[in-house]
Amino acid sequence: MITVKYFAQLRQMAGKEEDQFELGPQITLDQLSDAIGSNLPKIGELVRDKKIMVSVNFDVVASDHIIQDGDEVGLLPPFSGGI
Amino acid sequence: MITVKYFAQLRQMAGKEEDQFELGPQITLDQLSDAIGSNLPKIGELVRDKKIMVSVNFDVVASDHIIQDGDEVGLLPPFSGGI
Amino acid sequence: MSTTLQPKVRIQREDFSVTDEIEALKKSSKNIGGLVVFLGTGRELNKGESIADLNFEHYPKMAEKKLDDIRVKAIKDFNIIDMSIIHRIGHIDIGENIVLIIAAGEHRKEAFVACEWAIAELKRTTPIWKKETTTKGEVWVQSTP
Amino acid sequence: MSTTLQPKVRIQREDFSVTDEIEALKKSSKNIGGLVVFLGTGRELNKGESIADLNFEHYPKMAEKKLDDIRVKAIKDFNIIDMSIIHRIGHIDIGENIVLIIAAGEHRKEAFVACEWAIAELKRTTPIWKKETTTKGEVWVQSTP
Repeated sequence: MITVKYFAQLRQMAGKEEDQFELGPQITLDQLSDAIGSNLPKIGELVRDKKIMVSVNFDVVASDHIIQDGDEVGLLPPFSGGI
Repeated sequence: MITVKYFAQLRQMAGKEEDQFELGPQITLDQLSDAIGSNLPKIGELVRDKKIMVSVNFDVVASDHIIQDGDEVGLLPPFSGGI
Repeated sequence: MSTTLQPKVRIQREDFSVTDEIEALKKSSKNIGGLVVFLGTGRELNKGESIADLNFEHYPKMAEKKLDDIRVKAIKDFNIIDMSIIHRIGHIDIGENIVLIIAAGEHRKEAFVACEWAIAELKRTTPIWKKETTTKGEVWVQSTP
Repeated sequence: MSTTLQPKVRIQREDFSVTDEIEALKKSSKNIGGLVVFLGTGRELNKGESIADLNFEHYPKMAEKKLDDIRVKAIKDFNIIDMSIIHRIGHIDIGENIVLIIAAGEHRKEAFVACEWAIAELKRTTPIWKKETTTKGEVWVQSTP
């Protein structure tokens, strides 16, 4: 199972804080974006088009990263901490 | 009358905080160093050799500055404020 | 002064005391000669818009991890003695404290460099998001340099 | 928090509270977004010598005048909103506060530049002298960069 977390405006768009998907032992980010997009097409598109950063297990990853079963994926709008 | 103030190591060398001199309406720094040196030869020499900074009325002055009667002269060892 | 020993990197809802955090950091070494502090506070205006209030949210675990990374790298790369980083989340009023970074060094130069680097790095790497409430409504702020 | 309104440039024997000084400066404007603080403290070692205590003296009137000049020039030249400068004199123990400079700006960059400039300028222009007591006796410290 892969957990996907939504933050800030993505959380508001999704209307929820996270989703969980059963997608096999290893998947690509494109495959994950399709799974997300089946219920949340706009967010799926943002991920597929690399418009937002993606973290896997608390580190930002490149778009060719292979996601393992059990990973936690974060969908991260541009940061605006500090001031 | 001209007031001369001694600070830090100069105050310790002089054994006092200040001196007062009656030296006429206008004098040069060399004339003042002679007056100081008559009682405190080492300090007079430091002033004459431009080894220490001199302030007149709370601003540092160049060595050709003319001192007026009534001025307050500060003899200033290298500063070490802050940390 | 607070007597509880708190971690040097924290994300928390409640306000912090700059004095208490400085005193806690001073305990790291008797050889601290210069501390440089950055304190970010809630401004009333952003690009001409009047802000009623701010709300911050973070990605738990990842945000703390990134702040820890910044602290460790700052101590190593800039030769400072220690660093604290605290960021508040939740509702924040105008004028309130948002973020605190303290760099403690033997001398001031490395502390200035480390502190300025750390706040830039926080903005770049740490998953924290700001929502501003203005007269026009709520806006999730895009990153600013 | 102190309720007395104190001048923003001071030379004093007693300690100061960094938090109180920050809160006092915040009152200058609701548009402060970043404050950069430099706090100098008494180190235990200087060039390998163990220091027992420090003693600072100043040239009254001239030192205050120079600090005022630094504050006015920093606000004007670096486009910051406000600045406080406090320097202690008299006996200071290891670990105690010596000097505090706070630069408050709309944004952080100008506050960093102004604060770092102000402490360098203080060391260069302000008639304050430090005497260190070490195991070898008393030494009037020569300027250091």
